[in-house]
Amino acid sequence: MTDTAAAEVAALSEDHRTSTGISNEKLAMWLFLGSECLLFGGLISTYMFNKGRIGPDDIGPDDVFDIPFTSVSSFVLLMSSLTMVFAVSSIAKGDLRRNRIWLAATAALGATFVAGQVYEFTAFYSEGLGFTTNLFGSSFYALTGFHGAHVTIGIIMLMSLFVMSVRGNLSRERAETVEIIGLYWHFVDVVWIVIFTIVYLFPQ
Amino acid sequence: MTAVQSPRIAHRPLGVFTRPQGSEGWRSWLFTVDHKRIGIMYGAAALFFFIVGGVEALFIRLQLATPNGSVIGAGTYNGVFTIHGVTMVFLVVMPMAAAFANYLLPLQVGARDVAFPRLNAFSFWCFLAGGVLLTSSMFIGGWFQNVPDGGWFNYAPNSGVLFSPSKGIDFYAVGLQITGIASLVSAINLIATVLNMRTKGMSLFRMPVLTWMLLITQFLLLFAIPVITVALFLLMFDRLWDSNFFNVAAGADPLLWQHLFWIFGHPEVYILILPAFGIVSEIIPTFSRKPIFGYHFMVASGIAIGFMGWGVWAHHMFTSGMGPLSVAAFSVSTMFIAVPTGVKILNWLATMYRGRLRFTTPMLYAVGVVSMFTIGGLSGVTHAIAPSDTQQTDTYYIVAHFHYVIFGGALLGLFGGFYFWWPKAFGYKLNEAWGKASFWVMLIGFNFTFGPMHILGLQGMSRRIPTYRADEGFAFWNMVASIGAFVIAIGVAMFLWNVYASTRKWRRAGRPDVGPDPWDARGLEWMTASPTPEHNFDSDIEVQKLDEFWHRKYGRDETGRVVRAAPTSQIAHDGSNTSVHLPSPSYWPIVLSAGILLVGYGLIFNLWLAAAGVALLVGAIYGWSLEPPDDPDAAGHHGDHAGELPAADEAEGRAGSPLELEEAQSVD
Amino acid sequence: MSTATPDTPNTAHGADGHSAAGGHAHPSNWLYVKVAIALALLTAFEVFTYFETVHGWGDNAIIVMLVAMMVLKFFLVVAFFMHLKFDAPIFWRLFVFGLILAMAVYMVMLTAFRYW
Amino acid sequence: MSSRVKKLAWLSSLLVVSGSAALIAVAIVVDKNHPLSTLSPVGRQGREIAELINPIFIVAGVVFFLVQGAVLALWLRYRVSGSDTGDGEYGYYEDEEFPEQVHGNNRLEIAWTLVPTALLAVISVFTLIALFALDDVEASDEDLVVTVVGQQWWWEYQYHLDGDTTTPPDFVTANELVIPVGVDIPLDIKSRDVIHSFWIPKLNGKKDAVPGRSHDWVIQSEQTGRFRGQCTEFCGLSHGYMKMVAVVLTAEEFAEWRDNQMTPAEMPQGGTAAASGREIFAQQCASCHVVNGITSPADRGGEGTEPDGWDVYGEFNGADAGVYLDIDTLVAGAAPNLTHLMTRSTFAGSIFDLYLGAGEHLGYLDLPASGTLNRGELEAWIYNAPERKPADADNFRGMPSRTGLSPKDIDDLVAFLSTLD
Ligand code: HEA
Ligand code: HEA
Ligand code: HEC
Ligand code: CUA
Ligand SMILES: [Cu+2]
Repeated sequence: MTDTAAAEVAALSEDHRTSTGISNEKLAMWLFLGSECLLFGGLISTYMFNKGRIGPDDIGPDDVFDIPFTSVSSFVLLMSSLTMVFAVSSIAKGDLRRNRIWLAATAALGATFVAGQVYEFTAFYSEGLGFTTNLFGSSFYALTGFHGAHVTIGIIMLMSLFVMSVRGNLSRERAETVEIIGLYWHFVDVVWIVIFTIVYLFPQ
Repeated sequence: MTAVQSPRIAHRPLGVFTRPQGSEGWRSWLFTVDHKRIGIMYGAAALFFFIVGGVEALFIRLQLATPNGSVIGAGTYNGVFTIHGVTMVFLVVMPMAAAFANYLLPLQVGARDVAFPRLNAFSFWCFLAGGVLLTSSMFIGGWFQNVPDGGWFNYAPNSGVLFSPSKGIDFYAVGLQITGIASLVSAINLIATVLNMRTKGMSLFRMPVLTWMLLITQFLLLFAIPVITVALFLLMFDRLWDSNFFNVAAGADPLLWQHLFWIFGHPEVYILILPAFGIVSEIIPTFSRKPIFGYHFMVASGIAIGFMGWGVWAHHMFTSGMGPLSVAAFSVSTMFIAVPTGVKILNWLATMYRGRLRFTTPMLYAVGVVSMFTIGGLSGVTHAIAPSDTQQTDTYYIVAHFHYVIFGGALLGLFGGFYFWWPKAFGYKLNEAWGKASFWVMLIGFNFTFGPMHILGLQGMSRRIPTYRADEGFAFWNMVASIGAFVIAIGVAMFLWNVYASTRKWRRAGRPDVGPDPWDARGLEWMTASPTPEHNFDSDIEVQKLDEFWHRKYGRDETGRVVRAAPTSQIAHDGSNTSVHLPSPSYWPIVLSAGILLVGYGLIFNLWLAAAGVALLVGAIYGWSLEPPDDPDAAGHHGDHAGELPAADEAEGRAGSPLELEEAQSVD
Repeated sequence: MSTATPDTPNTAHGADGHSAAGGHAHPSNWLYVKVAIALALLTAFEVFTYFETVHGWGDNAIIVMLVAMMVLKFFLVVAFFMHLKFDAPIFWRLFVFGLILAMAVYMVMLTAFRYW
Repeated sequence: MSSRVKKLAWLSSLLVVSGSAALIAVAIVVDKNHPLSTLSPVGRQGREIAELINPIFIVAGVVFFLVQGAVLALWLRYRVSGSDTGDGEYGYYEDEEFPEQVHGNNRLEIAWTLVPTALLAVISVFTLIALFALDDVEASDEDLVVTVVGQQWWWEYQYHLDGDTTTPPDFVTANELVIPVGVDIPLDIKSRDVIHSFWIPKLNGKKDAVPGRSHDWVIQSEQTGRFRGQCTEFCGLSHGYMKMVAVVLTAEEFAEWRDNQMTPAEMPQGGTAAASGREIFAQQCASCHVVNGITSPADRGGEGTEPDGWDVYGEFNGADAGVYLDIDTLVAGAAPNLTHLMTRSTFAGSIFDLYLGAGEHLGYLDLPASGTLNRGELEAWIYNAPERKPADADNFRGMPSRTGLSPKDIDDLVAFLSTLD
């Protein structure tokens, strides 16, 4: 099973100290992600519930959304998941140089996404949709803002990994750390898959 | 306690970040990562807040003792019952349960510590930060000027700035988020502990019922906390940054808050009760000299309660205008929660049946729970009948219900736990005579306080009213209830006196030798010295049965009678093995929590303060991650794991298979 | 809760360092790329439906399609990129439990609001 | 324990339990002097609820006695003495007899899962039947629908005699809801600010008044009389002081009352105290209070055109979202309509009696004659309302103080208010 990355990661994260053979850290991350489902679920439902509760003349989704633009940034985030997988599989193979490249690429793609979001927010704002404008505005910014904050935290973690790698503190034995942060990163991506469909693509 | 040597500390180039070494005195508490000390601190803090919340309750009762009461004004009264509810729920029962979870979970599964000791310390300090913030709302900016005053469920839109312009609700929103972080982190930590840190052979179905109930509680927290976090965030955004989530003029529907709150709120009540159920399930078998009746059903009913608890929340909203179909669905789903709960009650009774019952103080409390909780549970079922709940909701009948389940259930159970595990934690028993006396005083006072509230409620007394008219006919029972409350206070004071006097006694006379197992009990925690040595167990225990410790003590003779197999002193560890490597203390959990506290005050008062808090917080995270990784939660350094157990031998080491379960059942 | 508290002993595995996955095939980088391509195509198609609305598809049909694609994307990422397909089943159970609980609870909430 | 002692213990505990149960029963049955009691309903809905819950109380009582009895019995039967281990005795229990080690019994477990389940299934059937029955409005010859509006901290009733709540009401009154006996009166419950809850315990359960929403509810009374109520959803500072009364009249009395409510107030004659009171009222009070026929919409300084202040609470976004809060509308008309103040028996959220000596007087129309005006309380209220009832008048919640008024001004005002019958 040395031929494939996942197996290696799995083998590395094999933890003989625990009663399940699963490392505490990875278990903790999955527990956290399970919990996050309810956090984002709550925000998404709030958005769904509120988006239509605006006056006929109020500024609404149709007035501001720029689907092509958001599609591109969604695509960017989606692809960052691919680079993240590569980062994980390269460190599992002990290829620190590649690992660094992929980490940086992932962080860069994430940053692109966040930049796109910042741009989107300012564009919406200049079109008259602020956080306080109406229920759609409040719910939209709260949901996407929360997501953006998650991405930002992910970027910071990726960059810390990068720095660790540069300073020589990252090794094959620590592949699991990269994997765990990868899990977080993919989760954030997955949340965006849902947000993108429900918030942007659903017929208004 | 003796300092434990930490033989091998990796000193990094960044010398600032060395960890505090096995220190003495107060510093050893501030920086500790030992789950037992953290548990004790949780317990102490919860007791402190219990007195705070109890004194608040006494003011409620003083004000309501007579018609047209004028002890405190309406505004203050609103603040008092709100902070009373918030304190009791979030700062008393939850942390008291956390105290037992922290202290006992690792012991009961035979581990050296929790999965993430530093995170554990962080949970405690973060909880304390939230508690300090909430409690300080009573005096910041004047006595009761900025106290939350929207009730503990704080319905929108009354919680908006427009209707609640003081800072009170900000304290509520921020404070509960901070305690929420604490609960979430500790839930993850404790789940990982139970799933991952079990000793050899400790399969899930060999875990004590308490471990199970605490595990279920942690799962409830894991999934319920984010829901209230969402609600609190929306509230905070509305209040601090003018968003519209609960702004009716902008088209918002205030019922959104109610749904989010109670989606959290109902699982929350099971978060409050399940730990007590677990404690009762430990105490009753011990003092009945019988194993728990229907172990698997006890576990399964706990799981069922945890599940069903998610599908009933809107029984708090029967009058909110949801529509008859929703009302019907939630009404019926709520009723059936009585089934798994009833299974528990009946199993406890069956455990006592034909037992040799010894009514020690812990046993009194446990039986008190069985009896009192049933009363509260039955009134709960009458609330579930939606049409009649429209008569009951927001009256003292509800107040009676939830004090019976919370005080008569959760709190009595937790107090029983204090008496039961006190010798384990401190090496001496609390005085039994005082313990029994205080139990009876509490129990009688409790029934006199909350029993009459059933009548008051059905006679139409609304809750949250600062006073009532003389001609409404509420005077008599209110006076009885108020006297009862002071009787409870005497009972609580007797408990406190007992703690003080018992402690003083052993200080003077030297610590008595209670031995590892003063009650002749069943769980693994009794297999090590009292007080529990810092490293818990001298060597790893291999578990073969449910109630392993008991089975090591007792066997059967030829005639099938249960007889001593070996004296406890031979089985139990004496705590003499000091060579176990434990994680060193750490500065960062408390620093991180201080950062969070600053952020909290900053959000309420001044964003610059929040910025300072963020700086401290980031610094603490930085320090945390650069700290020499001589503990298990430093990723990747498995080498020096605290609870290090020898690599499990796959062939036999894996906790039991389903087959072994049956074996566990069929012993003796 | 039972899905969330797996029958851990069953995940026992050999001491040879073989992963908890047992005998499953493991993804190679090429598989990841394939998954990514699928994700990209799905996204493209999703966006396409958005503009297709103009041509008079019913809203409900579009919503159903979008949800189907969303779920597919979701599970592609979770199963492959997050290795859930290959990793210890306990992770799968924990995560899916949270996911299903969230969906159930919030959908019931929206139903109580007569949202649909 | 000897069997004698055991018997004694049994007996005494039985006595205690049944004694306290009897006491409670007596306390509940003797339900006089509890004007808010849910235990002695007089309305159809209240009665149906009681008929549903009373048997369930009995079932709960049986379970209660079974469980408590079992606890007691086990206690007395299986208790062993010597439980007081004292301090720090080690190994106390060591050579002791053990009871039989029973681990469980699947059949029993299944039984006590199934029996409660069956019991609850039966209960839930009755619950559902009652639940849907309660929503029915039984046919009546009245078309009356009353829109009930909660506001911090009093209630407004808008009477729609034609049953159409989308048009301005025929008249408006406050705090005392007057209805004819024996017929179902549909209510349309709304709020102008925060959530309140409308509750007349003797007639029916409660229903929340939620801003932005409009909730249907029905009340009915099988007897004439005055029945007290209380706002039961926490609504801020004076929640405890937000009460109300339902007054149930015979059909004829109701018709008379209704016709009186529809007539505007008469302008007092010049030169009298009432006339000068009216002048003061126009300056000091008319910015909030409406007196049909005397104050004009312009006095309110608001936008409204209807004398009762109806149109200031508009519909939201075209949907029937009910009334919603806006600080401007609060100032511009959301205070009790005083046109027929003197026909009420209480004021200010029904916390003060408007008449002394009237007791629980029922002949509503005779009220002014049957008691004397509670002048002191009314004057104190006008002079400094927030002192009499906690309020946040600076933020337009509750009535502001008018401490600038001289005693004569107040006399005049009361003289004017006395004409409003
Ligand atoms: C420890 C906390 C706790 C627990 C365990 C419970 C348990 C239950 N609660 Fe309670 N509840 C609260 C804390 C708790 N509650 C609080 C704090 C509030 C008020 C919040 C607020 O408004 O401020 C509240 C309010 C509340 C309401 C809303 C009332 C209202 O505001 O209108 C309802 C309605 O259905 C309810 C129902 C129940 C039910 C059915 C149970 C069941 O779980 C009880 C089941 C137990 C039994 C039934 C007894 C044992 C069973 C048997 C012996 C078997 C045989 C029995 C039968 C066949 C009936 N509770
Ligand atoms: C864990 C939960 C818990 C506990 C334990 C209690 C305990 C008590 N509670 Fe309550 N209570 C709630 C949770 C709890 N409460 C909640 C959630 C609400 C709803 C709030 C809301 O509506 O928003 C509520 C509301 C509530 C009300 C209704 C208020 C209203 O609606 O207007 C009342 C009224 O009597 C009351 C009374 C009491 C009393 C007398 C006690 C007593 O049991 C307290 C006993 C404790 C003591 C008496 C302390 C002992 C102190 C000493 C011994 C002092 C000595 C000190 C030194 C020497 C240092 N509580
Ligand atoms: C800023 C608005 C405002 C002004 C000005 C005002 N009131 Fe009021 N008034 C209220 C409100 C609001 C209430 C309801 C208060 C409550 O019950 O909590 C009320 C209640 C009353 C009541 C009791 C009505 C009832 O049916 O319960 C009377 C009588 C009354 N006001 C008289 C006056 C008089 C006389 C003046 C002038 C001197 C006056 N008010 C000025 C707002 C106002
Ligand atoms: Cu209005 Cu409470
Ligand atoms: Cu509940």
